[in-house]
Amino acid sequence: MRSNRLWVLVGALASSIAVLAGCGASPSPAGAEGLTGDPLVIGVIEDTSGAASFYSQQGVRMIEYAAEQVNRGEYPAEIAALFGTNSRGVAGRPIQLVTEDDGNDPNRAVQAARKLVGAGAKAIITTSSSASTIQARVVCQEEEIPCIASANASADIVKNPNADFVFTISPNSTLIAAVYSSFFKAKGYRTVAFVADSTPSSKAVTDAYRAALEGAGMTVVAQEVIPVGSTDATAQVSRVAAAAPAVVFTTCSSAPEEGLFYKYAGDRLATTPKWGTNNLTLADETVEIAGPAINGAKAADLRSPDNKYSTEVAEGFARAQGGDSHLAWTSLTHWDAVMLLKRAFESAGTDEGPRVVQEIEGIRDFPVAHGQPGYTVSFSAENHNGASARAIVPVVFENEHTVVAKDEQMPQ
Amino acid sequence: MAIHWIDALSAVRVGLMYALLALAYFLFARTTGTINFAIGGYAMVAGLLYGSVVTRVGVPPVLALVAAVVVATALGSLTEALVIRPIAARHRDEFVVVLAIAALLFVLQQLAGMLFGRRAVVARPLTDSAFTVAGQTVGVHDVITIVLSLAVVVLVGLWVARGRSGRMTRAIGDNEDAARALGIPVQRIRMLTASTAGGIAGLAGALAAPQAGLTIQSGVTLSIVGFIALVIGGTGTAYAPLVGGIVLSVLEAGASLIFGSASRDYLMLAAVLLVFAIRPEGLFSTRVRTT
Amino acid sequence: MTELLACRDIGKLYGGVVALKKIDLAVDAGEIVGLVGANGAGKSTLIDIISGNTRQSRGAVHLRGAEVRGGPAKRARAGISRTFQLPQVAHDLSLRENIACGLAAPRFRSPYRLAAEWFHSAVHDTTDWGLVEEVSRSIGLSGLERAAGTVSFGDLRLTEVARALVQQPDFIMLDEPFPGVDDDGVAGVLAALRELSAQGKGVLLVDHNVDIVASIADSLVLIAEGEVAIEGSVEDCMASQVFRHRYIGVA
Amino acid sequence: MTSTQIATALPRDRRVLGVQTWTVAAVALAALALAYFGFAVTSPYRLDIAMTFTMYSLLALGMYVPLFLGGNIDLAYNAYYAAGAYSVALVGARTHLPLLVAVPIGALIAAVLALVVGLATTHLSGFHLALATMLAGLAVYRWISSTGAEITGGADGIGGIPRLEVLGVEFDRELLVAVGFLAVWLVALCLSRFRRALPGLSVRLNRASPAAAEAAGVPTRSMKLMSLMSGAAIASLGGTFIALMNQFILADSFSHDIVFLILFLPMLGGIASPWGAVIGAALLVLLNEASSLLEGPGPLIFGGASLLILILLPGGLLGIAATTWSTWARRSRGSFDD
Repeated sequence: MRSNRLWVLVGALASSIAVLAGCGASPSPAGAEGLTGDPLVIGVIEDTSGAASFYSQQGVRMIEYAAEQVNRGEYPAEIAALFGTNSRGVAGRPIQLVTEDDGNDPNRAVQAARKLVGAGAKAIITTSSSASTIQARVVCQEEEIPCIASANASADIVKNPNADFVFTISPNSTLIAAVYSSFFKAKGYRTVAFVADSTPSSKAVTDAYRAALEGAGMTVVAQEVIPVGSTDATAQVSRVAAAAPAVVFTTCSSAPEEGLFYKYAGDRLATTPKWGTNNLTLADETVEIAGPAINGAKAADLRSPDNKYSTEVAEGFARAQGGDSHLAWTSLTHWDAVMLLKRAFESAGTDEGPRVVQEIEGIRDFPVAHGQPGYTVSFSAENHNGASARAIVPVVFENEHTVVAKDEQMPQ
Repeated sequence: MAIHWIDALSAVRVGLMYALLALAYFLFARTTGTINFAIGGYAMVAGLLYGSVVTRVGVPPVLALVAAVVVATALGSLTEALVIRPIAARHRDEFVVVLAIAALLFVLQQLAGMLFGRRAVVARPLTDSAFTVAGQTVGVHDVITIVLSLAVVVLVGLWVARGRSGRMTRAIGDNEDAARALGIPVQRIRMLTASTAGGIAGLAGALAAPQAGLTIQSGVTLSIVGFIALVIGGTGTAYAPLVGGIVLSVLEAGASLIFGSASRDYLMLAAVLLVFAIRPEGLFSTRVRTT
Repeated sequence: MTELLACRDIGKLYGGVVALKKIDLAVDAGEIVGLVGANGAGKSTLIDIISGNTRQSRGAVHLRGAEVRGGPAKRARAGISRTFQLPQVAHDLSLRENIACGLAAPRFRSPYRLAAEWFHSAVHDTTDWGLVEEVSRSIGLSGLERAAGTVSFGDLRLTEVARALVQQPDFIMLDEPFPGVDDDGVAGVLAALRELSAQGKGVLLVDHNVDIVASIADSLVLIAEGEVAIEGSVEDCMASQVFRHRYIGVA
Repeated sequence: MTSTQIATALPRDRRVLGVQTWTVAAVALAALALAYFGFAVTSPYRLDIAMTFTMYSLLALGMYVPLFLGGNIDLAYNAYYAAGAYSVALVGARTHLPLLVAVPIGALIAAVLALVVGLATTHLSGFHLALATMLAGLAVYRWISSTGAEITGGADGIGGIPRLEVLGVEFDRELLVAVGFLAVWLVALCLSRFRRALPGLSVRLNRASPAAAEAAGVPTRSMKLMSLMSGAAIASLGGTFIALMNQFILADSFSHDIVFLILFLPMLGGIASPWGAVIGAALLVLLNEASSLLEGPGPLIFGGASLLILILLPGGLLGIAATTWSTWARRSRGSFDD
């Protein structure tokens, strides 16, 4: 009997190992046929299972697409003007990607970053959450390699300590909050209600916006939290409705909970203007849960249908993927990260991290695929966040899809 | 602050979901003596299954609901047959069973992650139709949820109180050896209650799926709220879980309205410690079951 | 002889059911008292009350003239030890380890002592294994390496007796220690009890085998229907028709 | 293989070449640890993994006395883990005190938290205790991540923790891992001694029969509190080391997910000895090295193996080893006797 049990266990373990062995082969550089140089290895931290997976997964696919385009030397016109139409690879070297999962767990993010460095990565792009990047950037600092957190909005990422080698591309929450402050002021909103979820990052984002809006003279009349996993947000809507704010601002990190709020806010907050952070337009889940009640909600997106560069990247990506309906703005900023790295490595002429970082710090008016038409980013030694307010594109939900909110003029 | 009737309706809907989960705990514990902390896991699997097949495969919602309940029923009986029975046969320590059930919940969570993905699954309701009462939209799905849940609670209550096999569950819970001596088919009744408990949890999960983005983490959350509802209600009668579920939901909604939901976790802890301190047997009980 | 332990006017209600009506009982230093009675007469309840495992509804227990209060652990430290009718041992511990647990009574005198022993034991084992060995040998229990889950019922009883003995008690209560125990074991336990008695300790012995009890006890107490029915010296009791009828007749 | 049989398979004074088995085991494990350390220093990534092993081991060892000896299911271990980590972070980044004081402070805070949890759950056991302590863990996580975010830094975390320096020696990453291994080895050694001495035996008797333990003079209430507190203090060391190693911590690391993970480690390794917890942690790390365990089917296999072991082989890997050893010993002895 006992030996039977042992054999069952041995069998189970053996089959598990067989399953494991089938996973984890690393792909060779795509689109690199004919490129002879040593591959330039770029590490990507992804989240396949945690809270960031809903934008990380598409982000990784976009980075793969961008690397392939670089290897092929095929670029939209805006960037081709910079690189030349047939500039293949990074100074003739193919980009090779290595990917590590961190499950959005900050402790694993450090290990993932080290594993990437061990695999020869000369730069790292993070697609997981801000918390994960904040932890992983320590490795970039130690190893002296550039790290680009292209999708993260936390202002703390580029704040010292350990921020010498890390860059962000998209506007961080401090910048967006400043835009909102003057924007709401101009619209005459005096009171605001915050709706967040129970994740630590949502709390941090809320605090940042709250400080900015209060600094601009607004009064916060309610700050509600929707616990992750809730099946109901009636009480939160009731409290917001009772506080009668001039505007509702949703600062969730978790998409379903944000959707839940809009679902229940549909009737009782129908006439109150509702704005969300750039998180609102990221995930389909928000709209799926809220249904038609989402219509009328507005948000600061980073993607404009009027931006030809954006459209071209999005369409190319959709073709390569066989049609992806909803492109998150985070994916556009990941494309930009790859282009930025190509530029910096080429002008540095070496793989040495400090030199490459210096080159990134020297980049001015670099055309990017996100933001309003013609939007560019600029870095400096003091400013590792290249964004400006022109990245922000106000959008409104109509028929459960976002369109540019033409009547909203946000400060530039 | 005036309490809106829609607040009350939501509290009842959520309370009934808690009640179904607590009822599943109740049935499972009645004959096996085990607080099955994997109950929320069944609900999570059922909810994800319902959401996935409706949204991704295009199965009609009613069919998906039935499938979800069937799968959860199977999970309940498998738990009894493959986990609890073999362990209870060898160990007298309750804590080994607790560990095994924690491992089971973890396994269900990871299995669901493999099958349905780790992103939130948003399910379509049984029907999209809704009607308007006094300016408020009420989904037909919500009404179905309330009616169906109440019906299940009442039917199970009647079964336990009046039904032949239902009354046997009582005998087994009170004294297994005596029940065996009386010729009660102990194993069969156990299997019956375990699978019924699974099915009820599955129903709760599938009905709740369109209300939120269920993720594999929802299993633990659902297990916790169901257990708390059971603790509040007690195990005295089959209707105790109903009362426990409604009381928990009303407390939660009331506390959210008064203090805001930011304090929810603290209030949960306080409520549970309070119940354990002053009425460890729950609101309804025939016997004390604390230690 | 001085009075060691006394039960004064003890009553116990379980719910509405009377388990013990009124018990007065005294054990002197050096005395061995046999407690007998039918099944359900309340013998084990009385032991539970004296050891503190159950709270009496009425009355008081006195040890050396002072009222005993508090839980079983406190009473054990005051010098009261006991065995259980159904042996209560840890099945995953060896017999030796089970017996050693009795050392808790003399060792964990205060929370401070507990804390000190707690940390000390992680570095150095100060358990008095010699005493465990000696006590076990004295009652004829061997094979101490065996896990408690694998030994006979009789050996479990002896293990409990040994655990009660290593507590170095002033007053020991044995609840049916003999069923399943072989003759050597019985002789060993009896010898140990005589030794205790000689040292001026008190013994309360409960067993169904009236011959064994009578062979060692100084006096007998018969309880029936929650009251002391008969008490007196062994000779008087054994001579009593009522005693023979009620005890031997029923049991 | 039941726990009873394990007890018989591992008697206290079995000797190999005249030396006590546990001494042999401790020395062998020290050699293994040294070998692993040699392997870990070969890459920064492996060093991180080695520290993760240290952290998992210390958390699981912290659970050993209250849970696996005492049967008290305390699931608030994320709180104790956090106590150790935040003590280091706050002392290191916000004060000018020597960083070493953060170690006892963390252990003390963890022990006090455990005391509060223990006092609040005095009369609870089994599933009810599990629920109450899990909610306590959730409440502490809520406090770290939002209510107390001004102190803990919440999702932004606390950075800038200096390297530990004692008597002019800077504890770099390699040295920290070495000290971490030493701590695991010492704690496991102490626990295996504790387990077989009077206090440990009392804890184990209390689990089997509280009535008997009480009657034997064991102050069960104080003892439960002692085991919860010392377990929490050991677990806090896991947080201490992680914070010292990464020099940065943030709220997301301290959710109750980690409690479930470490709960399985002793089961895998075998609960009959504290070394089982260490073996379980080593196994997790080993699998992690062999493949990316924590992606894809890894956690499923991990949880499934734990469940299977609980159902089929409750002795864990150590139990299997012990059975094999005793069978082999019996056979070889048998052949000599003939």
